[in-house]
This record gives sequence, structure tokens and C-alpha cells, in this order.
Amino acid sequence: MAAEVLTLGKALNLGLRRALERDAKVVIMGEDVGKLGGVFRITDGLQKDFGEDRVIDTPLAESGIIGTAIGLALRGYRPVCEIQFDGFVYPAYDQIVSQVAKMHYRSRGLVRLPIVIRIPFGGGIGAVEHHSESPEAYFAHTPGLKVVTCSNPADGYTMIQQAIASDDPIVFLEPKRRYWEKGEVDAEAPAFPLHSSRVTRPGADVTVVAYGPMVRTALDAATAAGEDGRQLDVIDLRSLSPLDLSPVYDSVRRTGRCVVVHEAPSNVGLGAEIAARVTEECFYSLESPVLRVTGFDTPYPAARVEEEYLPDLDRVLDAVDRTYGW
Amino acid sequence: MAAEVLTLGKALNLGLRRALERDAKVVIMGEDVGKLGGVFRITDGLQKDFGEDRVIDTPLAESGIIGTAIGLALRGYRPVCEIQFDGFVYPAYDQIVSQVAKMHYRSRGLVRLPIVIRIPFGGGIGAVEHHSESPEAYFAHTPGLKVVTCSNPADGYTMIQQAIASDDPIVFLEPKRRYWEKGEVDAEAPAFPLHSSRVTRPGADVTVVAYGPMVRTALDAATAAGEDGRQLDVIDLRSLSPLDLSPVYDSVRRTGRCVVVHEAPSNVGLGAEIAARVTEECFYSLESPVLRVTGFDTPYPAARVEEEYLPDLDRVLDAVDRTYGW
Amino acid sequence: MPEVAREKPVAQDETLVQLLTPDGERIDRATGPDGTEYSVDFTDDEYRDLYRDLVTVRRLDAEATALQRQGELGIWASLLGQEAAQVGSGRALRPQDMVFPTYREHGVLYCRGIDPIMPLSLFRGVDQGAWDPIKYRFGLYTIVIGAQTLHATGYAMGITKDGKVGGDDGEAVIAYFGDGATSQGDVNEAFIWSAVYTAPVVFFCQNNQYAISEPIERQTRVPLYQRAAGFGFPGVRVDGNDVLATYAVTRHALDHARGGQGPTLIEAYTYRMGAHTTSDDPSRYRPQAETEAWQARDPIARLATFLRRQQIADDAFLAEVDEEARKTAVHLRERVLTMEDPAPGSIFENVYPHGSPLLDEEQARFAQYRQSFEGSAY
Amino acid sequence: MPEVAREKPVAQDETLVQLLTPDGERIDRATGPDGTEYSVDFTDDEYRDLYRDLVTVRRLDAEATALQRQGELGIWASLLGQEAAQVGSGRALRPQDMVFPTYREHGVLYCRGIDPIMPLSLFRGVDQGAWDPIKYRFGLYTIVIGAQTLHATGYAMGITKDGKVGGDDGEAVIAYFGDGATSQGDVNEAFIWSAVYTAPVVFFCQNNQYAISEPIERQTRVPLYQRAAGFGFPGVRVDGNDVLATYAVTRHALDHARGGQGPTLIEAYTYRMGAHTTSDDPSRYRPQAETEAWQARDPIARLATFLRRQQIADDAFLAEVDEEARKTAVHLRERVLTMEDPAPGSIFENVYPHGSPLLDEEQARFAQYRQSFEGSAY
Ligand SMILES: Cc1ncc(C[n+]2csc(CCOP(=O)(O)OP(=O)(O)O)c2C)c(N)n1
Ligand SMILES: Cc1ncc(C[n+]2csc(CCOP(=O)(O)OP(=O)(O)O)c2C)c(N)n1
Ligand SMILES: [Mg+2]
Ligand SMILES: [Mg+2]
Repeated sequence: MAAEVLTLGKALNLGLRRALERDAKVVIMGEDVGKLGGVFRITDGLQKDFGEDRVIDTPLAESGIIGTAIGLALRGYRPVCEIQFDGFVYPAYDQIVSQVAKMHYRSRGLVRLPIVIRIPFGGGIGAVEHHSESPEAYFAHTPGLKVVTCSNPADGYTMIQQAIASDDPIVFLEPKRRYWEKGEVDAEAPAFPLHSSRVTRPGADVTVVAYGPMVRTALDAATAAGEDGRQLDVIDLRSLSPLDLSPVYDSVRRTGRCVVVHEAPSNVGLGAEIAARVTEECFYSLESPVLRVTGFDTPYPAARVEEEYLPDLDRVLDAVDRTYGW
Repeated sequence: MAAEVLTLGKALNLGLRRALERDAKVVIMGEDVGKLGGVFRITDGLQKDFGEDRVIDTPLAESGIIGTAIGLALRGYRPVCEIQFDGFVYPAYDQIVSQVAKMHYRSRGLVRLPIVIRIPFGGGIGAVEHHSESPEAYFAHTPGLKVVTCSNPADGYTMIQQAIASDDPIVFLEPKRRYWEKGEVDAEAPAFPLHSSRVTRPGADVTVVAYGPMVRTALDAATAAGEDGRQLDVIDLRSLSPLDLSPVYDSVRRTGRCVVVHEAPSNVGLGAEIAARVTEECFYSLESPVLRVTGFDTPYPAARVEEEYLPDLDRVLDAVDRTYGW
Repeated sequence: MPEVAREKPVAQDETLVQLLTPDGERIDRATGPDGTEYSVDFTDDEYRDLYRDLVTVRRLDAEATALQRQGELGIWASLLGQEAAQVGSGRALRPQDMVFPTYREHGVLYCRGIDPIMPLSLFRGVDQGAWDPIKYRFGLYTIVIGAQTLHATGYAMGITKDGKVGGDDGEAVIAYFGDGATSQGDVNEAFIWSAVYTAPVVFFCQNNQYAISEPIERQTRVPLYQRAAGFGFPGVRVDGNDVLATYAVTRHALDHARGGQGPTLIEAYTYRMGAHTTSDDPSRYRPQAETEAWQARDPIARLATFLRRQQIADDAFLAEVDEEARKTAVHLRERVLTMEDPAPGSIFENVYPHGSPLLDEEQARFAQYRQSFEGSAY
Repeated sequence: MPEVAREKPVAQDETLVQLLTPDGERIDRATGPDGTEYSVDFTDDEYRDLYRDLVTVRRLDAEATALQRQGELGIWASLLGQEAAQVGSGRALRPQDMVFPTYREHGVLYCRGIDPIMPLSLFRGVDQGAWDPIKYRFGLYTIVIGAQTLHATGYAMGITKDGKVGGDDGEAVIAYFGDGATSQGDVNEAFIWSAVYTAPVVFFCQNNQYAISEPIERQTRVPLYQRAAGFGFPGVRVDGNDVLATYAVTRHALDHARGGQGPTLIEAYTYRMGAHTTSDDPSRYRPQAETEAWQARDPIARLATFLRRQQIADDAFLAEVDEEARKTAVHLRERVLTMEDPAPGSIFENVYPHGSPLLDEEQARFAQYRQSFEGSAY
């Protein structure tokens, strides 16, 4: 396959297909993933081509999905579980946090649970409540889990395959509002390590750290700032646990200014962790404190006011400005 | 009642008793809270004195406990739910995060759920797994919940009553390894606001921020540091959400150095939030970055090595030292 | 795991409680699996009222679907096909009873005498369904599958505590949920709690044969109403497209609960004639023939046939009901179009009854930030 | 919510499957609630082996309790009184079968031929029960109530996928849990999943009458085995203090599963003679008289009576078994006392199969910090 232009949704679908082809132990399971192909069609056509044994429509219970995936993993399978929306992962929280995350440790490495938990996450699609959550901090704070998120089709295609091939249990967050955004996917492109961040747009003035749905927002801000003569160094974290902050440190040592952007509430979020570590590593380089542009510390609001809640280009630029005023 | 010397466990028991006496709508519910008085005896004697209608032994299911507590709250009751151990709160996570936390917001203030969720938390008692968790970050990151923890009998006695009297849903974390530590409880002591932190031991050199089980550890460190001529300003947060950081800012503006201590894993924990905010507020006062002394980013380990995992006096002193070397 | 053949859209179960056949034949009395006898004794006026409810509820639902198509609602969860299950059970409630709905109980809401506009703000995205559940004796719409069944049970436990069971004026609770929801741990825990505490709650499961794309066989191998016995309370399957039987069974279960006899599980056997929501495309997963077979069991048509045959209603009445319903729907539409968007800054309100300094600060900062744009070209 | 009177410690249920009465009378065959006939056909040697297992398992358990009292274990969850339930079901397993235990299945573990030392490191706090579940065909001890039932079901689904059901050499899974666990959502979800996928799993519930302090009435109003029917698979209540009946019922259910017939729920009706764990004080919540009444149903005594009466065993044999068990226990004790504590720094190991730079850093820093004390007075 040469490079193709695909939506993120289609790139993920293709990545899943490759994973199913490559390893007969890979199974996809979740609500409506079979005949329907998932409510976002990310598993579209997979049951038809790989059968009901490999792409499994499950009963409607998230704890059951993850709990039985653990059993399947113990039996040698590599389950890829779809949670239909971010807000519906919580019934499975116990199985994820107390079982998936801990089994390798408590067995002193004798048990591996190569489970991928796919979750469409984040807001911006005008949905009703529980359909726009950003639960990444809950998982990143949980030792034993790894957490990644993709921001574009090329990464989505590669990362979903890497996640499935990994023996670590991985929460794979998909920025649902970006499912329809297009980008080039080159199946032959050289691979990068799954848990690596990437400088997406270089710039010398202010370091902007983002991930998932907010990378697009950060890039738009960078374009706007560029027009005003300020160059933003935009870093896409990709991996939320473990964090790969070396490129961020390098950048901040040059820029002296750092803004972190995410949709999740600010309080005890990823932004806090990044701010704390960047400050510790780059203490004498910082011209101003690391600033956070995030969702507010309220529940996710009604669709008609979600734009007010979500970080946007202007709020990013405002924070960039504030790193100068300090 | 004049001042009495009580253990933290007994002080909480007395606080619960007062709450049951004061308001007939208060009900206590949980596993083994009735006849047994709870596995830590925090509800000892309450069912005997207030009856099975007010102190309810529930079926063994945490989601059921919180879910039915919501219904009782809608009916006008004020449920105080006991989760037997920190590691067993996760089956109730969905009811807590998606229902308890959001009901007031989504009803635009028309619904109040005055629910208290009591959780003995933290390690240090030589227990088997799932009995030593520190889940506070999960709850503090959740808008709509408030989170508090007490570090001594006097606070325990007062705060449990305040939490029950509050109309906010509150996660009330009890430092189980401190249940047996004694202190003076004065029922007539003037009350403090529930969501306020407190300078527990004043000192001019380094600000040490702690909460729950680690306050004792921080105070011990302060004593040891004092002998070496370094005065630690120890602040007990008490409220983990919302944080009351003004006393911390005041302190850091004077000391220029800050160490945060907690048992929970470091990554995306409370320490990160405190570091981020202190840095933002006190940027020009800091002589060194805010340092964190925490549990490691591993699952809680086996009992025989938990001392290695838990922050202790020496690790606090080491961090205090490092704030000088920067 | 082969796919189960779906040949019999209609429950062939002997135990299905029915008082009005699909052809509009009235059955005098029906017997439930535990021997309970069900019947109704309605006046002509009451029959006509039921018919009016069914038609109005369907018409309002169609209006909401249209509003969504026109971009005026973000999404809509249609009750098409389930009108009898909702009107029958909704009308069986006494004023003091409490309802815990899912996101599809528009018909029950209507039967409670609540303005049908109430949930539309939720689907428009103006709010999240912000009403006072106590005032309306109608809980908040609940999207997380099954969660409300525990709330219903806890509320019912509170009724017992308040001493409001045991007499005819006792209170009861009804918890609605779907066939898919029966797989959730929470729903099964609600069964356990309600049995252990003899809580006055009726579990009303609308088995509309699908959980989005998944047919009922993905949730159970045996009829759902049978689940109850193993938890220690009665279960009954009623023809959910028969408004009379649904009324009779629900009324009986509610009275059983209010009398202190504990919970009942009602499985209302029905069919979701439309899509799961306006975002769904059922042609991907179910055959047209199946939907057509269910058309023959339409809940409104069968009542109309009966009313005509009994001369309780004539063409003029039916036309008048249609016209009234149309007007109600037009009125609803007008009001949806003029719904006000939430005030700027309101996203910070009502997070906590007692507020939070963190939020106050965020709100103040945001207001300041907003002001910085004022007068600017932006 | 008045307390339910607890007068009948023994199930008065006609459907209790029993092959050996408390008085040691052998019943030739017994019939389950669905008409299944149960019987066993053991040789004298096999009878004696069963007896040996029961005695050994009890003796080892007593040793562990003693070790805890002496501070050598952090805690111990005794199986006292439940030996027949565990040995009967454990011996019914075929080598290829897989076990998912709670924290109390020491007897089952023993019957799998596993060194009984295996779980003691967990209770000593040396590790968290770190064995290879596949090697031993015995899952990790699971403390979170009910979680393992879903793992068992998923594993069983994998057996089906692997084509390892349908023949006599098929594989089956057994999931252990307590009476209290039946209230957890997870356990009910496991029932649903296993029914929907016809998974080869046997749910083995040891109803020992208590979940810590809470009597069974806090979890259910009807016998637990009846729960299964509503999920679409058989349920059976067996006298859990009767090792023969437990064996027969479990063997049948396992073969049913391995044959592709799907799950069974077995309720082993038994009694926890000791405390919940060594941290518990049962005198706070249950009458001595109740425990004494159950003493009369002791699983070991009744088998001894039978063996003697049938002249399968004499005093010498019984004494020899005791002595052997004593030796095994002493050997266990010695090995517990010499268990090595985990190496310093090992807390950082095995968090992830592929490691983590964050942990590497934390480990390195901690090692450095530790070194800073070296040579110091500390
Ligand atoms: C916990 C949870 N998981 C998943 C979803 C997504 N979801 C919304 S409706 C639905 C199907 C519900 O089916 P059923 O219970 O039969 O009710 P129906 O929609 O048919 O009325 C699903 C899976 C959800 N809302 N909550
Ligand atoms: C999810 C969860 N909640 C609470 C506990 C605490 N706990 C440990 S054992 C137990 C009682 C279990 O009773 P049962 O299932 O009957 O098993 P038994 O101990 O009697 O063998 C409880 C409540 C737990 N381990 N897990
Ligand atoms: Mg349905
Ligand atoms: Mg038990």
C-alpha cells in the first residue's frame, strides 16, 4: 500500500484490520462492534471479513467486557475492547484498575495481559452528557496501565497496531471529534516508538504541549501566532503514560515558556503533572510558570455551551501571551 | 462533653453518633457496619443505639451501596456510606463519578445529594493487596465531588460532622493507619471551615504540605529537622478538593522552598497539582522547584516491603535537603 | 458463536399477558405465570383517553424526530412502536408514585401530566434535562445504562423508611430500562437490593428486541421476565403493544409494591419500530421483513379497531384526535425553536450546592478573559 | 427491615443433594432440582484418599491459623468447615480443567496437587500470590469480591474458541465465590456472559452462610442456586459438607460444560466454622449455638463414621492419616519460617512487561538515595 489519504476513523479501521490479519489471537469485542461496525464505524466490515469469533458483539456491560477480556488474555488471546463512549468506561473501572493494571505486578511478571482498551474520548461533537468525557488522568495515575492517544490518521494507523502488538495493557484514547479529519497514511513509513512524543511544528518562542484532540487546536494557534510573529513549538505527547517529556524539556530550555493544553478538567490533570516535571527539570530556564489551558473544573456542559468549555485557539494564544507578561 | 483523649477511630465514631442524634435523616450504610460495627469498628454500637433502620448492613456490592444512597438522598435522606477498604470503591466508580458528582449540575441545582462516602485509605498496616490504596486523585480530579481527609482525632470528630451536614457530595478519606493514634477532642472547640487547610507546625525554612496519614510523618520530619536547626512549616491540607492553598502560598512566599508529601503514586497525583499551582502563584519566590515525596508509580507492593514504598521521615528530609542544593 | 435465527418476532410464550389482540379482539382476562389474573374495566371515556394518549405521544415523537432532522435537536431517541408500553404503564401510576426513566420515556412523562417540552432541552443541548424530580415525581433522564434502577431502589427503600407502604395510599416506584440494560451489573444489584429490603419498586423493562444493533439474544437465552424468580420476586411478561394489558399488569405490580409486598419485574414485550436514535441506521443490522411483521402488531391500530368495533369511537373522533395531536405537536415545535440558549458563563454554575473557590476563580478569570475581547475586532 | 430469624441452620430444602448424611449414612443416589441423578462409585482406596485430603486440608489450615497467631502470617482466611466443599469439587476436576479461586480455596489448591505453601507468601506479605496460573491451571487468588468470575467466563470463552469443548477430553473452568459475592454486579454479569456464549464454566458458590458478619439473608431471600434458572442455565444445591455429593454434582457440571452444554451454578450449602479471617471476631455477630448446631454436620466426622461402619478404615488408618497430616503441617511451618523477604528494590519490578522509563528513573533515584545512607550511622 502506498500512501493514502484517509480519515482518522478509516485509518484506525485499517490498523485494526492489519492487526487481525497479522495475529489470529487478536479479537475485537464490545457493544455493537460487529454487524454495526461500532457507532463510529471504526470496526466497520471487520466482523464480515473475520467472523463472529474474532469480532464479538458483547452483552451490554462494560465490566463484563473487560473482565472477560482478562480471561481471554489468560487463555492466550489479545483482546481489543471497545468502550462505546468515554463516559461508559466507569462501570469497568474496577476491572481495569484493580485487575488489568495489577495482574502483571502481583504475579511477579508471570502473567501478561495484552489488552487494548479503545475509548473514543473528548468533546466537541455536540453530544448529550457522558459522551464527551476526558478520563485520561484517571488512567495515567494508575500504575500498571499505559495510556496513549493519537491526533492524526498516520499516528492512528500505526499506534493502534503497536498497541495491539504490545504486551502491556494499554488504554487507547481516540479523539472522536477528529475521526473525520483526513491525513496521509503511509503503511511503509518508518515506525516510531509507541511511547514517544513528537515535535509536530517547530518554533523558537513558546513550547505548546498538547495531545489527542487538542493537537489540531494547538497547531491552529501556532499558525495564528506565526502570523503575529511568534513561533510556537508544538509537541504532540502521543503517550500519556509514560510521558515522554525529553522533547518538551529540550524545547523549554530553548523557549523558556511553556503552555499545556487539554480538554480534561484542570485540577489534578495531566497538565499539572507536566507543569510539575517541566518546572523541576527546567527550573532555571523558565521565564514564567508553565501555564495550563484546559477544560474547567465543572462537569462537561450541555452541547450548546461546550465551545465555552473547550480550549480553543484564542485561549491558547491568551496563555501564550501571558507567558510573556509574567 | 469536655475535652477527652480519644483515638481517631473513636473520635470518628463519636462524630457519627452526634450526626445521627442531630438529624433523623442521617443513615449509615455499608458492609458490616451494623452488628459488627465495621471492620475497623468505626460504627461500633451505632446500630444497637439507633436501630437497623438508621444503620444498615447492605448486600455486598459497592455500586449498589452508592446507587441506592442516591435514591435515598433523593427521598430526603442523608446517607453516610462506608466503603470497607480503599481498593473496594472501584465497583462504585460509575455511580460516584457519573451520578453522585453530576446530579446537581445536570439538574441546574434542583437536586442535591448530601452523600458522604467514607473510605479508610492508605497503607502501612501490613495488609494484603487492595487494602492500602490511595485513590484521592481520582476523586479530586472529578468536578462535582469534594474530597477531604483528617489527620487527627480532633479534626476527625469535627470534619465528619461537617461533611454530613454539608449538602455537597463528599468523599471522606480516613487514614486507616492512624485510627489508633490518640489526641485530644474538645466538643466545644471553635469550628473551622470544612474546606480549610491548617498550619500544623510553623517554621520559617521549608514549607511541607501533607494530608491524612502523612501529616504525622511530616511532623516527625519537622521534629528531626528542627534538631538539625531547620524549621519546617507543616501544612495539613485537610481538604483535597477544593484545595485551600492560600496558607501554602503565604508560607512559600516566606520560605521559598516547598515539599509535598503523599502516599499515592506521583504521576498525575495531588502533588503535581500543588506543585503547579504553587509555582504559578509564587514563581518569583521559589528558590527551587516544588519537590514531591510520594509513593512510587507501581501498584501498592506486598506488606513486607511496604515501608520501602511509603514516604517516611528520611525521604521527607532528603527532599528538604534537595530544595537547598538546587 | 453462531447467529441465532430470528424467525419469530412475536413471543410464542404461553405466558404472555394480553387483553387486546393485534386484531383488536378484546380478551376478558389473562393469567400471569404465577396465576395472577389480569383484567381492566374502563369506561368508554377512559378508552378514548388512552387512545388520545397513544396518538399524541406518537405524534409528538414524530415531531421531535423531524426537529432533529432539521437540526433543531442534537439527537432524538424515538419511542415509535413503544407507545402502548409507555402509556399503559404511565397511566397505571398513581399521583404519589415516582418514576425513574431512561432517555426514551417521553410517553410516560406525558402521562404524568408533564409538559412534553421538558426533556427537549436535553436533546437540543440547551441543558442536561434539568427538572426537579421530586416536584414532577419523575426522575432525571438517565443515559448511563441501568444506573437509575439503583436510584429507584434506594428511593423505594426511603418510602419504606417513611412508613409510606402497606396501605392503599402507599407510594410505589417504577424503574424503566431496556432489554440491553438487563446485562448491567447495576440492574442485577437493584434486583438484589429490592428483594432484600422488600422495596416498593416495579422494574419495567421494555424489551424492544434491540440494544442499538444487538438483538436480545446477545443479552439472554431465556425470556427476561424469568430473571426475577431467582432473585425472589415475581416476573411477568406482558404484550407491550397492548395498552390494556400493560396497564393491568403495571397497576397490579404497583399496588403489590405499595402494599408492602416488594418488587415485580415486568417485561413489556415490544419492538423499536424506528432507529435506536436519530444517529442510528437500523438497516445495517435488521431485516426490513422483521420490522414489517411487527407493523401488524401496531399498538395504536389495534386499539382503534377495537374502539370502532365497539362503537366507542367513530371516524370523526379519530380524526379529531389526530388534529388535536397535530396542534400539540406544532405548539411543541414553536416552543423548541424559541428555546433560549444558556447564558454565557452559566457553565460554572451549580457544580456544588455550596460552591467552590476554585470555580469562583476560574469563572472570574474566564469573565476577565472574555472581556478582553470586547471592543476588539474579534 | 427487621432481622430475619435464623432458626434453621440446615437447609430444609427438599432439593438439597446429599449422598452421605450427617450421621454417616450413605444414600445411594440423589436427584437434583432438574431431575438429574447423582451418585458416586468409589473404590475403598478412593474413599480413603478423600478422607486423607479432608484431614490434611484441615490440618494445614489449622497450621496457617497458628502461624498467623504467632505473627508469621499477616492474616489468614480459614476454610474450617468447608473442607468437603473444596475437596469434593477439587477432586472432581480433570487435569485439563482450570480453576479461578477466591482467597479461601486452599483445599481446592491442595487437590490440584499444588504445594500448599504456594499461597502462604501472599498471607505472609512476601508477595501477592505470585504463581503462574496457566502452569498450575489454578488462577491467582482474588480478593476483590466476584472479579474472578468474569475472568473464568472469558477463559471459558477462549476454550470454546480453541475448539476444546464437545468431547470427553474437553476443558472446563470452575469459578469459586462466596454467598456474599452473589450480590456483586460482576458475578451476575458472568452469569449473563456464560449463558449467552454457552461458556464451559461451572460457578461454584460456597454458601458458608456469612459474608464477614452479614448472614445470607442480607444477600438473598431465596436459595442461591435458584438464581441460575433466570439466566438460562441449571442451578443445584448440594450439601457442601458432604464430600461425596459435592464430588458428584461438580463432576457432572464440569462434564456438562466440557461437553458444550454451558454453565451450571452449584450452591454448596456449608458453614464457615471459624472467623471470616484471623482479623475477625464472629462472637460479635453470631450465636455460639448456631456454630454448635453445625458442628453436628462436620464433613470429616461423617466420612469417618461411614468409613468405619463400612470397614473401609479402622482406627489405625485414621491415626495414621492424622499423623501424616501433622507431619505435612510441620513441614509447611518450617518452610514458612524460612521464606525469604523480597529483595530491596524489587518493588519496582514487573510493573509492565515492557518496562517504563518513569519507573526506571524512580528506581535509579531511589537506589541512589538508599546509597546515600550507606556507611552512615543510619
Ligand atoms: C453504561 C453504558 N454503556 C453504553 C451506553 C451506550 N448505549 C446507549 S443506549 C444503548 C443500548 C441500550 O439498549 P436497551 O437497554 O435495550 O434500551 P433501548 O435503547 O433499546 O431502549 C447503549 C449501548 C450507555 N448509554 N451506557
Ligand atoms: C469488592 C469488595 N468489597 C468488599 C470486600 C471486603 N470483603 C472481603 S471478604 C468479604 C465477604 C465475602 O463474603 P463471601 O462472598 O460470602 O465469601 P466468604 O468470605 O464467606 O468465603 C468482604 C465484604 C472485598 N474483598 N471486595
Ligand atoms: Mg432495547
Ligand atoms: Mg460467605
